[in-house]
Amino acid sequence: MQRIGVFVCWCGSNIAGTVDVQAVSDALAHEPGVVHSANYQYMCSQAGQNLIKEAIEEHKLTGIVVCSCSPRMHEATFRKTAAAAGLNPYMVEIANIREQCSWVHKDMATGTEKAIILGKAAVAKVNLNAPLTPGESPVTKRALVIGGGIAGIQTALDIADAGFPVDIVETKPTIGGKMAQLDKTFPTLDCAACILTPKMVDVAQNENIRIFSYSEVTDIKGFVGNFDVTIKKRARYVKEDICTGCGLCTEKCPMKNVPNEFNLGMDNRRAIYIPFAQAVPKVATIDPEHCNMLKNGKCGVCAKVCAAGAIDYKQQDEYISEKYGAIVAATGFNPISMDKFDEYAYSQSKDVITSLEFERLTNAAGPSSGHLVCPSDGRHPHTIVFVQCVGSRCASCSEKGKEYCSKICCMYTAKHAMLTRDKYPDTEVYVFYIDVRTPGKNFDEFYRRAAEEYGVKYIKGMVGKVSPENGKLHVQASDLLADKQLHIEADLVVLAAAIEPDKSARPLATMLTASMDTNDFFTEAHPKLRPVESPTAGVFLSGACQGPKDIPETVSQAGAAAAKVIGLLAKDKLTGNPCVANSNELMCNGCSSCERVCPYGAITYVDKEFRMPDRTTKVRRVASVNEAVCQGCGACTVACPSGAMDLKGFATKQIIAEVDAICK
Amino acid sequence: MRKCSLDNLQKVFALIAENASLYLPVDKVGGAVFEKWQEGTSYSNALNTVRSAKDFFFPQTENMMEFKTKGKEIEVVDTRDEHEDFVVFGVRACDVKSFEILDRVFLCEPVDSFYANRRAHGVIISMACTRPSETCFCQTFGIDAANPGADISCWKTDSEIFFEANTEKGEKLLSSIAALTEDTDEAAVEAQKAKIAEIMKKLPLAGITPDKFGGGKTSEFFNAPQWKELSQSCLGCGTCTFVCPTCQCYDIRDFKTNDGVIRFRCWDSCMYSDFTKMAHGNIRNSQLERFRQRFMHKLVYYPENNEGIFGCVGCGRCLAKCPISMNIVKVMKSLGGEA
Amino acid sequence: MQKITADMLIEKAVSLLEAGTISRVLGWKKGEFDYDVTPYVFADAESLKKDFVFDDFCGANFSKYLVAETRKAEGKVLVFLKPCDTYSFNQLLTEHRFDREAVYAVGIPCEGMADINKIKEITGDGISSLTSKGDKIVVDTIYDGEKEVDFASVLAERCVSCKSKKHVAYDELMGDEGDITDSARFDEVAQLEAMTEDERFAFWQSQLSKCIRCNACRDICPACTCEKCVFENPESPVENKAISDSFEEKMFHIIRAFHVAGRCTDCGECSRVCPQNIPLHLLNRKFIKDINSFYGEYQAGAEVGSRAPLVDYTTEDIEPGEAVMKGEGENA
Amino acid sequence: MQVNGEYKPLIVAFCCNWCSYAGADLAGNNRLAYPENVKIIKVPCSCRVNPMFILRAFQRGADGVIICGCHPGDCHYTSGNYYTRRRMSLLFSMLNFLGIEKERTRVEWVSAAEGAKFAATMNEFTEAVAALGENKRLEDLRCKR
Repeated sequence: MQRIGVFVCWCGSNIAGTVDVQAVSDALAHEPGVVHSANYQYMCSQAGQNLIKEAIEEHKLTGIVVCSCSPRMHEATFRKTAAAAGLNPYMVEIANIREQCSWVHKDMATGTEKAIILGKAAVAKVNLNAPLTPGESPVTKRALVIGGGIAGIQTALDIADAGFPVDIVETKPTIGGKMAQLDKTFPTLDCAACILTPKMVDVAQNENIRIFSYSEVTDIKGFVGNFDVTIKKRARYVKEDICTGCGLCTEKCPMKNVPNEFNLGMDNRRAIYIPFAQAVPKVATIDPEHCNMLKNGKCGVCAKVCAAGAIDYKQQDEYISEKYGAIVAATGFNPISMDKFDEYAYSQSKDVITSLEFERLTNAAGPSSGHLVCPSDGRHPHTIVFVQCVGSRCASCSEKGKEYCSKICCMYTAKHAMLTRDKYPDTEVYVFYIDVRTPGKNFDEFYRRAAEEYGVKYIKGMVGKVSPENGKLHVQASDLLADKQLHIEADLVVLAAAIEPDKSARPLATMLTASMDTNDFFTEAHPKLRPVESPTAGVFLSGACQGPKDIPETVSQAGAAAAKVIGLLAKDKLTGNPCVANSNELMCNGCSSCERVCPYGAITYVDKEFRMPDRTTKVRRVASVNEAVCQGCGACTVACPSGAMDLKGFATKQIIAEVDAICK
Repeated sequence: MRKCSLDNLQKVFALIAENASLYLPVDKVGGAVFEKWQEGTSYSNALNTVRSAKDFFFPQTENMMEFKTKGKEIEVVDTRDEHEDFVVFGVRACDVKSFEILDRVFLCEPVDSFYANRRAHGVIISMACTRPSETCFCQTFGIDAANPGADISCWKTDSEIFFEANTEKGEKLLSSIAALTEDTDEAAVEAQKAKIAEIMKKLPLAGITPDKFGGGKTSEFFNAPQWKELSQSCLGCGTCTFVCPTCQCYDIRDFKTNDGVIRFRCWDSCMYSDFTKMAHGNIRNSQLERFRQRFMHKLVYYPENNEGIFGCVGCGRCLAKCPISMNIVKVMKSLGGEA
Repeated sequence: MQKITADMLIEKAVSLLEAGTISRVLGWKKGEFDYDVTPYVFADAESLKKDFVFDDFCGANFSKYLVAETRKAEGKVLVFLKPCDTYSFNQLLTEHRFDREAVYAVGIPCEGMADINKIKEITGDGISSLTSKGDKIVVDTIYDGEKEVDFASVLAERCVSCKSKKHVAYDELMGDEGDITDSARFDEVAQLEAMTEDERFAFWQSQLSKCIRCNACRDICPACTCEKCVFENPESPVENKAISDSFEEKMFHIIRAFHVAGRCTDCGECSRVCPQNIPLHLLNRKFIKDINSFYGEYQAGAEVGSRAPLVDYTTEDIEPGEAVMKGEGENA
Repeated sequence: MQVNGEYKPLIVAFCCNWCSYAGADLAGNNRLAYPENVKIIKVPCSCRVNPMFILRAFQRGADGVIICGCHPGDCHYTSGNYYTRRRMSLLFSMLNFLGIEKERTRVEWVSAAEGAKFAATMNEFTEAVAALGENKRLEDLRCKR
């Protein structure tokens, strides 16, 4: 049985004006468990708090009910008061007799009666309260960033700057991501490589950062502060620590016809290659699918020419296990496949290209050394048609494209169009759009410059069909504003393909027990207030894996994610919310209902041996709650049919006691 | 012996109902049930009610006392009151016999005053069975469906109903309806009895005897290997015990009201996993033990304490209602070495 | 009558026993009469040949027995599953209630099962034998001699509204595979929905007041496999043993139906075993009908691992207020 | 429930800590009156509300039960109220199927900014329940003596 003290606050006249506080404290004095009941002008004042502290000592109170303002105001205050007097802070309950009583009821009699009932409910609850102690767990002071694009790079640099070790895992042989493939960046038109590659070098030189390139995460266990991650370092058949990146091997390799993915297959590389000149790490990689030595054991040219002796045909995949306190997902995006959009003749003509391919075509380091040419025959294009929203905003054709707006296409198309007109004023440039969306600093000005100063022909309407005819591209389109059909003979058609999350995101989310939306973008913990956190504690989101973003937005989110990670890693221990779910293993069926509704992945299952009443033992699958991860929403408690799952601080019994007290 | 025409039966009911609540089997969706007679209520032709007649004396739940709390004060309230007079019409021989079995438990010292109160105020009118079911085996326990007994025995033919008082209470009730009945000889009843006796011989379970069972047989059957397979499919539900006219176990429980506690008793079932659960745990932890308890009680323990009377009346309800069709007949056959 | 015979099943079971594929057989054991079969675990060919039956009265759904049986001994247990049983089988697997590897499931076709109470309504009591002959059942009674009843007219309710003749799980299938049937199983629910609130209340009051809380519905239910039921757990706020007030009968059945909502495969065992003949399946079907209408067609147990509607959501789900209106049949 | 011989519907309102409880506080801050027989029980999230709590409230004498949570999409725990929405849709439809008046149960999404909505909802809900009279269909007579 508890020894409960009741403290009724007048809140000056805020409560006492409509509630007979003396009557309330008198009435509650007779409730079961109550051994002391008092009222005072301002309970939250130092004097009021002292009153509580003294009563706790004098009456050896085990629980406290404060009838006062909303718990949102002073629950924390009174919990501290109780703790100061040696009482567990979770033995305090507040009866909200101000906001939900005296302030909304005018009449003293009704106000007093309701206040007594609310007090009784709180007393009934405290009678069933148990002291709660927040769980503590240590924090591994190391972060993992999955994805080495600009998002991952920025996050890693920021975390490393704060003094915490960071590992970047990147599936490609080099970090840099999509930004490395870009030519110029909107709206300032600075060269992407000029602003990205110094950051890549920073990463390489930062003592706190390790790069696992050509690697992938294969397993994640654990929880916030304590993740156990397995990283698979794929064999690149080149000793990373020995290779100097001189590039001789990539010139001597006899396998010349391997499509170069960095240039989106528009030119070729060798079987041993370095994706681009500023790659980090600048180390060669052998593509086992095309290397004759690895396939047939015949060749070995690269090994012969490598002065450093870095080539190792016998290299194996390596698995690395590491502990992390925080994980940042920065898996980025890809343009969607154009397979389902054959009306634009992408598969039929080399001169129909995606915007990313266009970037490579205009990039000085690209397949045409920066000369804008038609990929089919290398001629200079005189008419270019840009098609926007290819696969974006496809509400009606969701099996074909995406329902969402890919956000970046309007701006990069404006950039492409402007740059083309700037460099090749003789080229006619058409842009077909549904809407031009330019919300961003200096964005609309940029777009207007393209249209107004550079004479880019913006046409509201969609391209219906592109047909290759006599070496040209016949573009059929509609101009909605002029309400007419257009026929354009184009040399080049550029498709602003929608972007989608990288395919690696879904399996990663499964490993992280992080949630995703239907488009496979990671879901944030709160769309407004916690936009860089996943609902799964200790998992953070950076860049386009959370939703389409341009570079400045990505970089700011990357910094924000880093700040959250630093905030986490700066702690020696994590103290949790003690009001967490707990499973009674004797009752648990192991049916997985709770696990399925848990937004945080806080529930796992273990096989446990139970001694049965008939003296046999039985191994059963039972739920186990990770208190460091559980946030205490209680979804699991209702999903559980056997009632095995309960919530500390809001236990079924406690809520029922409140219901009973209120309904008396 | 008195008789009246079936045409007058409703008038007889009306007359009885003037002085006491009258309950009788009434057809409902899903089977016959005992219901209070009102103008127009017609008597069911069903062989038996779904639930037994024990409900009248030992209802499923019954308040025993109440604690009223006010602040920290507690007042104890005795909720017992004199039960109203009532008459139950149409009780079959098996259920009639069940009252004797219940009496031996509830009316022995210390007398169960709740049960005794109801028993004292109830008059039972029985009815002979003319069309027993294949599940009937009352004769196994020496019960004569043609001589149902109780306060008044009745026989119903196509046109008439015959009454014979067996007790003082019965005499009194019969005299109260004398105006609607007339004296008669026993020829028609005797003829019916003979017919019933013929039918009883034809029943598929006619050959079942309880001879192998009875008091003192605990050691013989307690560890019988058959229990394992007999009990293996038992769901542990309480159907058999709740439809049984002789099962008399109850639990005493508290219900928290808005201003105190009602202490009530309710039927319990030895098939339930928390039956006989005590502070230290449960003495019967497996369904085998719980299953065995029920049948040992009917066939061995009860007769041991009650001059050889068996704790089963062969009404056949459990045969019809068990979800997995396991029942006392199968148990008796198996333990008895048949089947 | 059934297309597959007991002899065929015995032969299958014996050959699997002999091959060592299985160590025991969960099947139906012959009863006292021709209709009261009992679930039973047969360990050898001899007992199978002596007591194993399969006929028009083998309605019992064995899926739930696997929870306990698979833990009892080494080796696989052979279970014969009718199409409807396979749904329960899958649902139990989804909820990790038994080890699939410990079971050898043989799917068997089912022509529907007879309801002995329906037979008795036609023939009266005193049945001495029942023989299935084509689409008839020959009933011999001690009072009126032989009578013939149409098999179709005495089909159990759940078989009249059979939802599927297709097996969704098995290791081996005997006989021909059937299809998912176009049943009218929600008609009764719709009829109740079409009533007024008062009529519905009166209907359920009269039905649920019959409840004696024997728990047979719960104990037979393949979805009710809790280690300890909330109604038996002294720690639970709803623990109770008897129906002391009409509130409790409603609460028991509402909570029970809610706990199996989205998990109930509509096998109909609850209504089959109710000694008071309460149409309990209507409560479960109401949930199924609502789930289908609110969230799209969902059949519990159709596939292992599917996400039950109550542990799932979409951001576009119907609001409770609209749902109640829709559930009342205003969509009809 | 009867108060001094006069019928006043007793309403139990389960409010989630993050939105609706705060919304109720805001109603208080703005002195927006609603009937005193509305009694609030705080839960962390509307998804903590077990159907058993609702039935318990009716058993013990409540005439109406309302569950208030964050608007869909705004749940502090991201998905809690989505589960609430499904559970209560099905539960309330079932209660109505059993003939329990549908006006006695409600789910309302009330944000922390919607003090006025909270008060208006409570006024309107109380009125709707009052129109039905006492809860007779889910009452437990033992609790009403």
